Amino acid sequence: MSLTLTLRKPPPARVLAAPLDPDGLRGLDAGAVGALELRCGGEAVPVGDLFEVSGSAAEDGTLVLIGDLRRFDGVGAGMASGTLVVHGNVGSWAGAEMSGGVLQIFGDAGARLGAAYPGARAGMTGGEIVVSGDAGEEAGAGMRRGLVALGGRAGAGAGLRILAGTVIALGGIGEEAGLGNKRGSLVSGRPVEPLPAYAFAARLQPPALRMQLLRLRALGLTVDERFLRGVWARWSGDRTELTRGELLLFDGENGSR
Amino acid sequence: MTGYRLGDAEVVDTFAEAFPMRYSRVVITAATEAWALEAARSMTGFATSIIGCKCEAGIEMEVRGEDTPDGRPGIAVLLFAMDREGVGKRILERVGQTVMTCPTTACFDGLPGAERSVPLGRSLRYFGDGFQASKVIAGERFWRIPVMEGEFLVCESVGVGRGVGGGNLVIGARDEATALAAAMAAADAMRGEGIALPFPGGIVRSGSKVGALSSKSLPASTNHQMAPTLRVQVKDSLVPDGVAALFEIVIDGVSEDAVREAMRRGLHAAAGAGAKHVTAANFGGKLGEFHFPLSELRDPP
Amino acid sequence: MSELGPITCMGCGLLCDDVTVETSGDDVRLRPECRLGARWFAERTRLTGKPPATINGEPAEVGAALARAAELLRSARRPAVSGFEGATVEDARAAVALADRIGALVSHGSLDGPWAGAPAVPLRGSSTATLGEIRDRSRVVVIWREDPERTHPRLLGRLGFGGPGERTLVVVDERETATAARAGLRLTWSRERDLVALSALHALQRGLTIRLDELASELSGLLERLATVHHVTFVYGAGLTAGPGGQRRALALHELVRSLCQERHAVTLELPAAPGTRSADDVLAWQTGYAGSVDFASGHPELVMATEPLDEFDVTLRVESGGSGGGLVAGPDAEVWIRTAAAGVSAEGTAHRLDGVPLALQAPQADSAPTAAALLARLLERVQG
Amino acid sequence: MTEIRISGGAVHDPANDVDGAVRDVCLKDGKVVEDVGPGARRIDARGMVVMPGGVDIHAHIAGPKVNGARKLTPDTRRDDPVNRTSMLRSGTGGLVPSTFTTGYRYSLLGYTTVVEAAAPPLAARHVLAELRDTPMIDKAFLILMGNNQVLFELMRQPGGAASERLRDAVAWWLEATGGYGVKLVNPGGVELFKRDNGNVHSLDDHVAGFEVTPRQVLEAIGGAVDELGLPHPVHVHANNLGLPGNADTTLETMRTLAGRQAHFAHLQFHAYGRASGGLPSSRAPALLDHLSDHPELTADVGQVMFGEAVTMTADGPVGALLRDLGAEAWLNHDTEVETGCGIVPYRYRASSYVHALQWGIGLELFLLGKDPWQIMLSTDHPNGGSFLSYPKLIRLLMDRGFRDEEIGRANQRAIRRTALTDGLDREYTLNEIAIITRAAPARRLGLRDKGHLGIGADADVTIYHDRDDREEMFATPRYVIKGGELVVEEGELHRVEDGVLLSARAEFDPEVSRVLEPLFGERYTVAFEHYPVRDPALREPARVIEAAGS
Repeated sequence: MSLTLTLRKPPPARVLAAPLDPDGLRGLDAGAVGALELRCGGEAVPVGDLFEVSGSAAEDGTLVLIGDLRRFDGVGAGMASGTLVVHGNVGSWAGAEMSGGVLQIFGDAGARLGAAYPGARAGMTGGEIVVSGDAGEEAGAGMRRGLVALGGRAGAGAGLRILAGTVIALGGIGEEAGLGNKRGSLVSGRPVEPLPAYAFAARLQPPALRMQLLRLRALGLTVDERFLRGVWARWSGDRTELTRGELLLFDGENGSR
Repeated sequence: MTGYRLGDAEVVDTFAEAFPMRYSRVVITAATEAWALEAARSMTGFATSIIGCKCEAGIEMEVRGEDTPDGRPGIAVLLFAMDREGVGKRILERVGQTVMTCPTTACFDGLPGAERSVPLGRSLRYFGDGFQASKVIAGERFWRIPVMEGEFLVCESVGVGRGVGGGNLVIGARDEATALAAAMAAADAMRGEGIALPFPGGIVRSGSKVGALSSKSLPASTNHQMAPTLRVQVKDSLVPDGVAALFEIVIDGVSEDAVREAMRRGLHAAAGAGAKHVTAANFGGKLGEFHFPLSELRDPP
Repeated sequence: MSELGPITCMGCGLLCDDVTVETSGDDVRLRPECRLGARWFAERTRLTGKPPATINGEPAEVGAALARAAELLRSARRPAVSGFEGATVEDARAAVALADRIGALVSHGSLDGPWAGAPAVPLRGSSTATLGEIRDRSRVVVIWREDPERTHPRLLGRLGFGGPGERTLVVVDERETATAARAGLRLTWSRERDLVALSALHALQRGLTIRLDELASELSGLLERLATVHHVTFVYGAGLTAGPGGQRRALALHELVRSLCQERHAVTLELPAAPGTRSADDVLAWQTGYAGSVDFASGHPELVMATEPLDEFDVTLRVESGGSGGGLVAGPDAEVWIRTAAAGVSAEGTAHRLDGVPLALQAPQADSAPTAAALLARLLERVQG
Repeated sequence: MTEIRISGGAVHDPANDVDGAVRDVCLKDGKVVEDVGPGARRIDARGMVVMPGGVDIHAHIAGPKVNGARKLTPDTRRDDPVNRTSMLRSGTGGLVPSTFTTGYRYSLLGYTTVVEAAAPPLAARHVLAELRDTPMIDKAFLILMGNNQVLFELMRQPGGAASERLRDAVAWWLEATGGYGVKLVNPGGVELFKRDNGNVHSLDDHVAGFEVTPRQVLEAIGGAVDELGLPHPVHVHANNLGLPGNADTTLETMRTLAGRQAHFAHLQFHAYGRASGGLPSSRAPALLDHLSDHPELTADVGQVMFGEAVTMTADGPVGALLRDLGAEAWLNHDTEVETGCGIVPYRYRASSYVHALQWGIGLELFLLGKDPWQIMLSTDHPNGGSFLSYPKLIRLLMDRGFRDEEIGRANQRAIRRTALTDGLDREYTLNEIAIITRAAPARRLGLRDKGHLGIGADADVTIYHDRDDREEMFATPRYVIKGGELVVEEGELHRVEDGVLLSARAEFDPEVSRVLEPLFGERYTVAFEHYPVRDPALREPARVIEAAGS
């Protein structure tokens, strides 16, 4: 059984969860994991006080978190490899500055999912984040490479100053997406009004997107068949940057919308 | 010379002589299977023999939508050349000229995880004139090259494996129609995973020998020993009595096993479809690393 | 009637240092005229019957109140230091020192309001200038969703409006504010459209066309004016940066200004939330390396990344300078209150003007109350002891 | 007061012609003394190297510009936190450390005196407050005067450029701010940049709005500082910083100041010729020739070190230039009447032609220069690299094998345009290092009690293990003594000293206020009477160095 941490009860303060890194915990037994400390508000609290620890960090490098982790910030932040699966919601900064591995969240994520930390110009540099539900503001901010995908909606400002990489929100990307986008791809399963710095280019069935959607299915996300068959409107932007980024808006199954 | 009989067919106790080659597999997908097939045919056209075409290629198989990287119907193509560099050059030329140009296609590596690879998208991307973009999907990099239709998606590189080229069967019968029917049955049976039959329809009627009797500069010339019309004219004819036409099936495969098993399938299919005489071509066993004695193919597949 | 001055006024972030105070009984007037400044001064000189300190609302000695505050902070699980309204550089230095010692979170914003989130300036930088540069060089001043006539009453005057020289005041605001009433050009989209407008302005300024014809024509007047001048200023503040998306809007403004800088000089001027904010921000930056909100919980400074209000502080220490309600306020439910001398009225010190210029504060009216800095230093001793 | 006897160390005190002699150094009451009593603490320095505490003549450590850089680059400090201890304040490091950390780290490096080289006088209170929060070192700051509109006005008054009034104004400004010396940055150019993105390109360009030229500014202010006899001469950041071909401007600036004492800041950035394709080339030899003929001139190098840096300068147009070269972040701040400021995070790459050339020119200045008293060590921290890279720079100068390896890593096209591979085998001696890192800067700053270990000198001493690896040796002193107290042992801080502010004072006629006040009223947005810093909490403790007078 994969190393599994089940939340005992909501923590008294916000917890910085970045140390719960599947790769970092590889080889630790349940006792050692339980003894690790996490910052909870102003204090350091042992993992064992917050979670029931079971299983072991097997060689597969998979870590499973179970519970409503809304007050846990930075879940999977800085991950470089391995798989972190969360059954429940997570707080802000989940997967921030990730460089590799897979972060699967079966629930909702808070703000700045997969984003750059304050002041840092580059956020995610690799890896895949898949969230079954919604995410807060500025998902994928500063992203340089990698994939952030939501079954639900992204909050406003997704892909802020994205350098490259992909943010997909099947439930719809929020407003103000892609300010300062250089080479990134932002994908919305629902119509939104692009920023004025974007301009409509064409309707198409982008083969790369199709592959990414199939990849999402493999990672456990429900992807409606019409997204695979359908037509997407490509908007190019941010035109005040390189005009090499794109915003792909779902345009219906036969582009008639 | 003692052989064995398989149905009506006399199987000569000889062997096919084959060579180590390098190969790649690409999976071409398209909006419809028909367009994928168009691209694959075009890519494998004029890729019959290494001597004349610098590579040998054939359609390996159809790949169903659920099994292709982008979920669309696909065709797997195998391309063989003598070394990795040759594979790289030919793949690049052919994908650039025949796949990228073909409506709705995308092109993927059919040998993921191979130890060695050659650049494909990494080189083809320059056709994008700076407008190309890349995406890393599930750890693999792909290039998106803007084209008049939309985007051509092509993998960064393709794996290169060690394969076997030059396996063959030569099938003869009492008349041309029967011989062709037997050869076609054999080719049909031989096609499948790991196998490319580089000649048109998989079948060669102008089998060749190395060099020429009449000239020192010709690299290859007709296999006069197998030409029925010369049966009397040449001293070393190998065309037996009652055989009016012969066809060769050349087989390139991803492994010795794949070639052998394809030959076994072909031999038995030919025997069941009117072949009277089945033999194989070799160069006396001195040139090729791999020998496939027909005697080992007696057991049915 | 008595006359004091010239002094430096802490009534708002402008810190006008040419102010003469005329008092006559309860009546306070400032010269040059400023109602906000007069109110600031009056409030800090009418302290009738206020005890020096209270514990749970009951009058107490300062020593006892400090002892109680120290006890609260020492036993705090999650302390925070906030406020800084009217605080001096010296106050902020002492407050950050205390926060460092007790591992508190320091913020010069409100602890329960919306958080600004990640700062915008590190992403692309900014272009700024002191008041004199703007007054002497800017021919177009755009005020973005602020009403300085109310919050910084002498701002327009100090930027040269009403004086010699031609300059255009552009106001972005759909509300009928006092500032808007003085505008030479008004732009009246609603706040929700700010980022769209900034993105559009940036695109149009680069010579790109946009599909929003209506917005384009609304912006054309501003663009025409920007095109003809060598120097332009954008004044902004919480009206642009507060609340969700504030970082993006600030970033978009800085991007626009940076782009404008290609063809002319362009600068921004940020209106602070309160007098004291800029001082606290600068002190935080030099003592910790980070501005805004800084957490010492781990034993070293960390930039606070919260994107939503933290609700976990069991003890807060609010630092304010002077006034009837001003002082040090400690504890859950403001258990301890200690009156401080008002910086600029009864305590000297240094404060940073909204444009960063450090100014001396004078103390025209003596007061026996200690400064916040002095109290914080004593508190630090007690916390350590 | 502690008494200390440092015994048995090899003393390198070039100011007193001591070159490695083994002798005791005695410290008492914060000074070097002849002898101390038997109860004195004894530091066994046998096998170690004893030098005066380091003196940094040109760094950027405090004030609004540095603080702006902190706000601009929080990400560069995230991975370099400094924890609080019972004695030390917490902070963050990186390229632009927080104030306490700056003090601690300079001290851990064996430095005891640092000069902030560019402070807007209007921001003096801010600079002073930051310096007050920068412990462990004595500190001074230079005030920016090369683009001061009030001084421009005085210059254009009849006889103004050479007038007593101008001298009085300069002295007034030092008194008003607590500054130590006068800095000129791109004279005239910054004013034009603030006006409409302009700049000056030659010494005779006119500064629009004022009938002055850079040459006149250099002559007038350089002359005033010289005549006042300030302890440190005029500190010049010449026009055209960083531009190919700027060595001509630099030489012309040197000629303009002929006969006057002057210090040229970060000379490396001003030593470029013009190669084909608009690229820079090295003109270090030409500048060095001029220096060797002009002992009244000195310079610090402003070495660039490969890796991360943060450029920060009062030279606003340089910031804008770096912005247009593709800087991701760019901060600009214009200070009324006085100066500007541009900040751009930057990275020097060994593979880049330009960066490798800059690196090579810096080394040329060190290695081709004849007199180490004229060419002092600096990286223009953090413009060319952090002060923490000084030990590596020292190793580059002292260890030819190491230097050759590093040369091999740099862009060879650039290296070929320098003298570095022409058999340049010079290796600095310990005494020469002591000159360029303490003796010469202290002398040039007019700090008679610093940079040496003679009787009466400040008891600022650094004791190093004598290691073959000079980088390691200079990175971690065995002991550092500040003001007679042992503050650092083997990379650990043991005691916190506040350090003092060093200010310079020159006599001036107080009547100059009558001239200045109306000019202030027209131009500044602060009241004249509130401009001077009077608060003792900001100005003290200070040591005031009196000007020699003309």
